[in-house]
Amino acid sequence: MSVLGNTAISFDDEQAMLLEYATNFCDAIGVAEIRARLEEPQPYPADTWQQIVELGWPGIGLPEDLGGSGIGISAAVPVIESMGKVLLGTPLMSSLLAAQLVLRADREAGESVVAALAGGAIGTVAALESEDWDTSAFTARVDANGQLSGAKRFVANGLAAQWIVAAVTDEHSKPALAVIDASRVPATNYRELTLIDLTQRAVDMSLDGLKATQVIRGPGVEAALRDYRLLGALLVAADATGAAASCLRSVVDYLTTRKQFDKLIGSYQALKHPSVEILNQVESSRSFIYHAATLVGAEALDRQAEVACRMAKAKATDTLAFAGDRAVQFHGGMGFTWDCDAQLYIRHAQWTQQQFGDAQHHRQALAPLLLDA
Amino acid sequence: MSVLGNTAISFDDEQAMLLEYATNFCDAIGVAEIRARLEEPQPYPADTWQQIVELGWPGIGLPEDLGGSGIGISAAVPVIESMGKVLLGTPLMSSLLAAQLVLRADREAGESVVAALAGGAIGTVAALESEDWDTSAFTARVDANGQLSGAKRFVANGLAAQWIVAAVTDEHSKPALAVIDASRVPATNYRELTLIDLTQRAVDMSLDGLKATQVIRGPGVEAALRDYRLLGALLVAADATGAAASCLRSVVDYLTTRKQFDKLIGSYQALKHPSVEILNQVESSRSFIYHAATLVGAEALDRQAEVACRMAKAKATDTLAFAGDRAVQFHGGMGFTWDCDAQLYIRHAQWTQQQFGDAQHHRQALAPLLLDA
Amino acid sequence: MNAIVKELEEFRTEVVSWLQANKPADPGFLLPQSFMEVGSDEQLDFLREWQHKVWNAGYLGMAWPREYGGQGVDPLYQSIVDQEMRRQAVPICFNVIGLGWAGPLINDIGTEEEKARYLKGILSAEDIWCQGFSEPDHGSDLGNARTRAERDGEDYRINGTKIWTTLGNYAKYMILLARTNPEAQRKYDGLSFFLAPMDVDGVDTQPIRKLTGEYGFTETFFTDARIPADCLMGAEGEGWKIAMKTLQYERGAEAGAAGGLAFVRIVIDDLLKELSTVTRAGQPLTQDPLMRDQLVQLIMEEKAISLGDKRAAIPALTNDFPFALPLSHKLRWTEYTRRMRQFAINAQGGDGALYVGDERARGGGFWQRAYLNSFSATIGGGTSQIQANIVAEHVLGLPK
Amino acid sequence: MNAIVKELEEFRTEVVSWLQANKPADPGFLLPQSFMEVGSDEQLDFLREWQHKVWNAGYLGMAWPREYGGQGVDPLYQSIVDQEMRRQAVPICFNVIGLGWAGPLINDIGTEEEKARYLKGILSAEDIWCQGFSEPDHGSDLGNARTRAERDGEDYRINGTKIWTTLGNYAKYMILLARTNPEAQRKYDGLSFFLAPMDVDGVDTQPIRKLTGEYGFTETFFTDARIPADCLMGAEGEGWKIAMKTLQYERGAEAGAAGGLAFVRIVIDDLLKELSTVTRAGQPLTQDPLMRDQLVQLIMEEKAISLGDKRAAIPALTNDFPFALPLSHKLRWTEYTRRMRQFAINAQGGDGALYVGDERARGGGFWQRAYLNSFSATIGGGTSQIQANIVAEHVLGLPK
Repeated sequence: MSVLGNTAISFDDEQAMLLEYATNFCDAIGVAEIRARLEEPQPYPADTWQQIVELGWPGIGLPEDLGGSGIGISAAVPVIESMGKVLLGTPLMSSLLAAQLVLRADREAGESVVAALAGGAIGTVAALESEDWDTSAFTARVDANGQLSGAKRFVANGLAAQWIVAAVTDEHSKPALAVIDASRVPATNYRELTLIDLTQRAVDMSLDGLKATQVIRGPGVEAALRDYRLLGALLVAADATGAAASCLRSVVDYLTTRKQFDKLIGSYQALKHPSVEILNQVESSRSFIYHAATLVGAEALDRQAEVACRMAKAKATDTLAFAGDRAVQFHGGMGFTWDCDAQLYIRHAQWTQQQFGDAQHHRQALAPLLLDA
Repeated sequence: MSVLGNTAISFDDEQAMLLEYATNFCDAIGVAEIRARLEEPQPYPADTWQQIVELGWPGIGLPEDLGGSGIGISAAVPVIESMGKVLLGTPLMSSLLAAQLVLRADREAGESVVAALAGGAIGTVAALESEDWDTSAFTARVDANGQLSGAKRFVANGLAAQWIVAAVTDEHSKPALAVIDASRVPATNYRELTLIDLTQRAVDMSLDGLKATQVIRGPGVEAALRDYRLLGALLVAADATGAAASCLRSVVDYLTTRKQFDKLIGSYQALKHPSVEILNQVESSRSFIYHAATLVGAEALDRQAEVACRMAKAKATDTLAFAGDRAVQFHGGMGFTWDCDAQLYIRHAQWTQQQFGDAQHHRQALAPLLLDA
Repeated sequence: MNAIVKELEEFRTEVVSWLQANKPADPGFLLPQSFMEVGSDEQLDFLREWQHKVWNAGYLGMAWPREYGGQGVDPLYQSIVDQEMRRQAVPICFNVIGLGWAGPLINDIGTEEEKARYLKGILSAEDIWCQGFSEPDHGSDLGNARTRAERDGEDYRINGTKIWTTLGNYAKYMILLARTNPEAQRKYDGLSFFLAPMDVDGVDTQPIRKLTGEYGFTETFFTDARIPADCLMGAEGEGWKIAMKTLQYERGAEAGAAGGLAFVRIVIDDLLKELSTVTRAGQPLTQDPLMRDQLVQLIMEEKAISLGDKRAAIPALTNDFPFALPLSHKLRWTEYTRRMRQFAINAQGGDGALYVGDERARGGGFWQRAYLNSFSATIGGGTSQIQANIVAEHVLGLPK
Repeated sequence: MNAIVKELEEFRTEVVSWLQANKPADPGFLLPQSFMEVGSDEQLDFLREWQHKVWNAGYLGMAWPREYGGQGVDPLYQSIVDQEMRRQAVPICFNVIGLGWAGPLINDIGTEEEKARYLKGILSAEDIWCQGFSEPDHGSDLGNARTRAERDGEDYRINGTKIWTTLGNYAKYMILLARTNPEAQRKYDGLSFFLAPMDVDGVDTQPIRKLTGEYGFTETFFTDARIPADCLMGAEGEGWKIAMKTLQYERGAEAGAAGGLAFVRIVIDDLLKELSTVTRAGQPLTQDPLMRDQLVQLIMEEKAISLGDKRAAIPALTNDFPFALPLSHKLRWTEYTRRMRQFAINAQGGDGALYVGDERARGGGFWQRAYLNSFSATIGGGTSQIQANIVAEHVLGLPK
């Protein structure tokens, strides 16, 4: 058996239609609309979330009997990739991941919150407690009465979320999920973050004094957290892949219109060949995300799926980091300005790198999977 | 104190004259003379060693009262760098290192062999026992009577050497140096190696049945072996730096004469910019080797000198590996032929990489020196 | 399972058995990993015998007509054979210019007489073919070929020099690109395409020694060499078009090639196997964290290329940058290969300094030779630098 | 120790004491690391006060004549001050175009009247200077500048647009490169050099927002702006020559510049300090083998540049590729800096997503802002791509 393992990619007509639809939906919004909202409380147009709800996208990966779409979570890949293309920072990703986490931890116990999320309530997961992605034991706690304590960091869409799923340690020192109704969280528990990427929103959050609406415990929690991290890595990879492709387009547009020393600058190999390198990396990222999408399903992610998700993340966010960096450079003086879209990509790159672990983090996790088998 | 530590480079007029002399001496031989001898038993012209002896170079770094030149071992750097430029694979490096090893281990005990080496007898060190550079405990043994057993690998100039200094473990399980008179070694103890780099010669060697002329023991041996490895790394770095500079010249010569699509190919940025990258790396390597030359002396090498030698090796052999690889590529079809000098550089690169540890080996040794201070 | 699928499965089983039963024993010398590496008579004799055996068993040129040495069956059968030959790691079918360039071309546009004259000898390995496209002064610039072919009665008179003629010293025929009209307005229109015999007066080959120290190419000199006028393929001036046409057969049996394993792919699994016995700092090399990270990166790179080959077949996932995957494939694979092999030498520690011929060289010096040989792919068929231009211009639409 | 050495030692001690006693307290907002990063009035006021204080203490323009605000001493004294300002990490002397470009030029080739009018204000920071070389459509192509200066009686009439005018909205004067003769045969010969006042009608500045979100440059529009004819430096047509001359002062006080710390160097020690508190996989980040290897590589790269600066002063060790070290310095340092800062963000883990303004951002978002700002150096003053061309052509002799 080759160390390359499973190399399947399948993509059926239904998925192709979804990709096409999502692409058109996002293109109709466009980067300019996002740029206009960078310094607004909400980084996407007012009616966008309602449209997404009407399209049923928050139900992706959720069972029909809970209001879900009935299609697999892999369908989130083309949707999130398309959103990445226009840097559309809606809460769809955090909502989908919150729902997956609860569903996988304990479907029965989580029914009501999953149904709410499937119906368009905004959700998020509060897992990290420091800058270190690797902390798997949580210092945040829940007691037998659902009373919470501790603090969480980097909670995506924390202010917009109606349901916050916090990963905590319970009174038996086991991991548990505390489902928090945001309507009962005092504003002072949140601290909105100033992010390098203005297309995103996040908070640090104190759990002190809060009470969980519901606490999900049991053997499924740990496995669900693992799947959550892997699916999170995959969806961020899809986002980064889309963004990197757009970033490349913006570079190509500039290189085919800007002249210097009387030549289109795109004719210089010093710009041309690195652009090809970006393309090749985008193509690799795209292969990885759709390969991972082929392997993830409703069941607990197996080893091949884990390898696929980690490779996708390891490749895609490095790709965007490289693309964003070169985009600024290749736009010359223009690239150094706020008004050039290159800044959006280079900033988004820093955000996506930091979500669910950077490339090195995932390669370190891949090493035993690939080399010690 | 900055982590950069000591950044001194000094180079006096005497050293400058030596460099100029060595450059002219080697240029007068030239790469073509070396190329003509690739498949001969001796890879350099017949009278070259005698000339080197007359110049007193085997005495570099050795005390005048033992027939040495009285100038420091750092003077070997410009000489070996100059030899590297024309890929002159004489036994000077292995002789100098053998003398340094013995001198540093126990000057008194080693007097006669050091004097012989200073006078032009060819020497070498037999240290490695496997492909692993890191083995510091030797399985080769010497008993109380000087009787040897075991085997050594990758002994540079093993067939040409008159004195072989073998690093062994003695009957008290301590490291010791066995000085072997090659005139008493049966030919069957040697196995000449087929090397990728035809400008060099080396053997694997059995010590079984041999008797040491002299065994040097004592506390100085371990420290001397450490200095030997560091000085070896530095001299190979000097060799690689010279070779990389010549390799770059050969690339530039081709790029300024060869036309493709009616343009000199040197005008294409795809070739131009990597050539600049080679240059920058050659310049870095050169700074490192002359910095290290500034810091090494007759005393045991201190921490700053160790850092300098390791950085020199870590940079210079990667530089030559990159330069050789690009030289083949940039010569196009011509580069793929035996008759193009690019093959000499790319092959020499593999040899220098493997001598005294590759870049990663040295960076791994640098990490605690730099980061855990 | 339907009948056709079942039949193909059975066929595959039969092929595997045959290959396992007939795979030649290690001859005691390193075998070429591609047809460009045949450097000695012993290698040639060995490979000729092997190809003949494969053909005799009915496993080569299966989709070619029976009357010309083929089996006349669906190319799918040949594809199965090709897959299994790779999987079973048997030697290559070395007559590649015949099997994959000249043969399919003759099958496509040749006359009945040409088919009868050439095809069977290609399959049986009796007639070795070579290619005469590149010239010494215009390596990457095929359209500028200067070798002249002048019509002279019943012959063409050929003058000029071709280079990188693989198997040039063994070949009976050459597919030759030569200039019949130096005055043509577009330089491409002055070129014509010939099936030229090598055993005529005025054709001399000079072996070229490669940087590996081995042979495998020749320079081919034409000095008033006369070849019969009916060696011309198509019409005068169609040389460029026909030369471009030959490139399409690269895609294998289903595109018309005779099939057969053309080269040994060296993959990351081979490297992992080699390194499993190397130690570094007293530990297995594969436990070193830095080595592990580099290996993971190489695995990812190779996997990305494999996945790309799969994705290339899914239109909905390739319309973003159309043709990016096929047009970049050579660049990516050959550059990956070069770096992987370079890494393989380094990772061996001291052993990396040994070479083919040393009894203790790992794999007989396999990786060292493979690294040096890797440049034939990053230089030949358009250097990597030119490949990058092609991708930039044809996929991204960047200006020339 | 001889008397001069002793005096310089004592002077250094005195400077250090003064700097330690007078180094301003943290103002509570991030200070600019270069004069190109002055984006707010509070930053400007702070820096103006600091420069004035330094000058008042006699530590700026020390080698300039006493009658124009200097001290008339050997430039060595200023070099000592500059070294110690860097070592003590005090704020920058921000009036860089005055101190390092316009001032030394006026000192060199200006009239007595010009010296009297301009020099003291440069040192005291009363008169801020800016530079008008680049234009929107010819970023890297200075010789193509289109801004027109037409002689009209006692004035020149200026029309055109300059871009990347650092401190343009605060500056009283601009060193301006404009075209007086559009018909000159060589485009360079049509350019002239002016010391232009900014407070005349027809000069408008438009702040440019940088990718960091901050300000620091303007675009400067000239619409029939009239400046007195005696603003011309040298003769008409000498503009290119004079502009090139200004570049030489970059080498510091000993080349004629007034001195002062022009920018804060961000070095590997700063990074190591920052990362000392980061954890990765529950361990200190600096214990991770992959991070360690990357840090060692960065340390080596920075050390190689430092060593190169030393070696550049040793003729016997630089005659191999003459000018390689000085001509490649900008390319190497700015590209190293960019990568080091990029690494610094990544190494922070989750914290790397924060930015200036977040109370928990490490160093107040220092590294994130520094990375984004690093492009001013890889783009400005000739992009890295153009720098590579310069090295290729001038050091290696490769063709244009």
